[in-house]
Amino acid sequence: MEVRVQLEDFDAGAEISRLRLARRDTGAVAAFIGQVRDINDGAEVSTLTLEHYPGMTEKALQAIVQQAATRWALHDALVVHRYGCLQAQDQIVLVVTTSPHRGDAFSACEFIMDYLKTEAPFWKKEASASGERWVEARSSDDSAKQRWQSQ
Amino acid sequence: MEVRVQLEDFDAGAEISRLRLARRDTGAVAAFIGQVRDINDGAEVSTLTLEHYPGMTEKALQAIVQQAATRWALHDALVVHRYGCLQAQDQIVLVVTTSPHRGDAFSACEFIMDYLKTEAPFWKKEASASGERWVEARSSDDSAKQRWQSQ
Amino acid sequence: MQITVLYFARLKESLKYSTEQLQLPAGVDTVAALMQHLASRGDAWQAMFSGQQAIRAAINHALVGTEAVIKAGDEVAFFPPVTGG
Amino acid sequence: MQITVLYFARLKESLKYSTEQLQLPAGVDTVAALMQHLASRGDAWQAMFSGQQAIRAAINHALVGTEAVIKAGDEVAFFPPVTGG
Repeated sequence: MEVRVQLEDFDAGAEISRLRLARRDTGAVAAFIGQVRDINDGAEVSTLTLEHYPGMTEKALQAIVQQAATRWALHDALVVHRYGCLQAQDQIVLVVTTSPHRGDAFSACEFIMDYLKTEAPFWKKEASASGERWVEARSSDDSAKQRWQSQ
Repeated sequence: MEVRVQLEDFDAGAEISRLRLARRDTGAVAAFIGQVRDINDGAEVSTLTLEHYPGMTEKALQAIVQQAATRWALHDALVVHRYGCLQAQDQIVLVVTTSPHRGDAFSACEFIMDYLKTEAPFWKKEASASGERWVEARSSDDSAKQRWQSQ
Repeated sequence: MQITVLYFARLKESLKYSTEQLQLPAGVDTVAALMQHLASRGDAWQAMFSGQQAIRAAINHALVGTEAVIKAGDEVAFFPPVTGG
Repeated sequence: MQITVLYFARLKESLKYSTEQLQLPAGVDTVAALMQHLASRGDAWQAMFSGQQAIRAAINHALVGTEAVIKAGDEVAFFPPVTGG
């Protein structure tokens, strides 16, 4: 179970292959990539700056991944999340989960993303022609997380 | 929306990147890879041979992908499924979905896998030290599919 | 009427047939009737089509139930429940 | 007692503070009390900590509620609801 918070881009294909090939009894690999969109809430975005809380962010991600490993039969899980100044189509986050079976890989991957969205200390600031603005938290992210609590 | 049934291996990383970069308003990419495990139901597997129904298999996959595109806000979806003789850790299937938002990408990707498992004409035959056997369909795959029908 | 029949996976192996052109007797015009007709060939055919084995059918590349009607020129396929992915 | 306080994102920008060492007056020993104490600095502090803005708090890297107790040497952080991923 590995968690990385980094400035640099990552090679999603290489990370996915590495986790897939790590165990010969792995049958299922689920992956998610989040990338910067050129438009958010109707406004054109030129750059997206991600701030985080060094020390706490890594711990929060690790706790989320551990919780997923308790709930589902995982062989491994990886989270890579970038910070700093990003542009449209830059990769923001990668989550990869491996498991004997697809249901566990899918659920764990989506669970990690839903918890990351509400519990990992990252903040986004968008810059566009009309200036800068902090991205507001979405209530849809809270409901996405709450789904997992009623199951 | 693209569907490929092929003998050759595929480059999952390259396919994922291609779909991710195709549209600047794509924010979420979900992917799934199924691979041959060295053990199935407790028996060691030396090779796995996949048979399909040329013509029907492609149509069935296309119909599944179209159904996913009707239910969720997808930018694109890709299914690559191999046939022929495979070994442990060979890739069997790749599903990639792209969307503005992660919920749609995740749901569509898992939906496509669940329907593929029960509706796409592929059959697996395992060879091990103790001989060959056709893999039996699992009732868990039927229940995975039925989840989507009650939603 | 004449149709094409295809067999896949376990069926193909047991029947030692992958495809055949078949002239259907009058009255055999549904999947269920065709299955009965094939079962009457005896041996492996009987074992496969008499109902103990789970069998799926498709007409012209679309999954169908046993009540589906067969028309001249149709491509009818029989196979076990699928196990891909 | 002395603690470290960190501010992130919108808070850091509005307060023009990212971190400070703070000597807490007697009686200020919960997150809620600390927020009241900070609000009393007026202006931007008042605006941020008087309750109109959604604020999250963490003590020593763990998310906490406003009832959480602060101890000497703690690292207390304030920030807006998170928006990563």
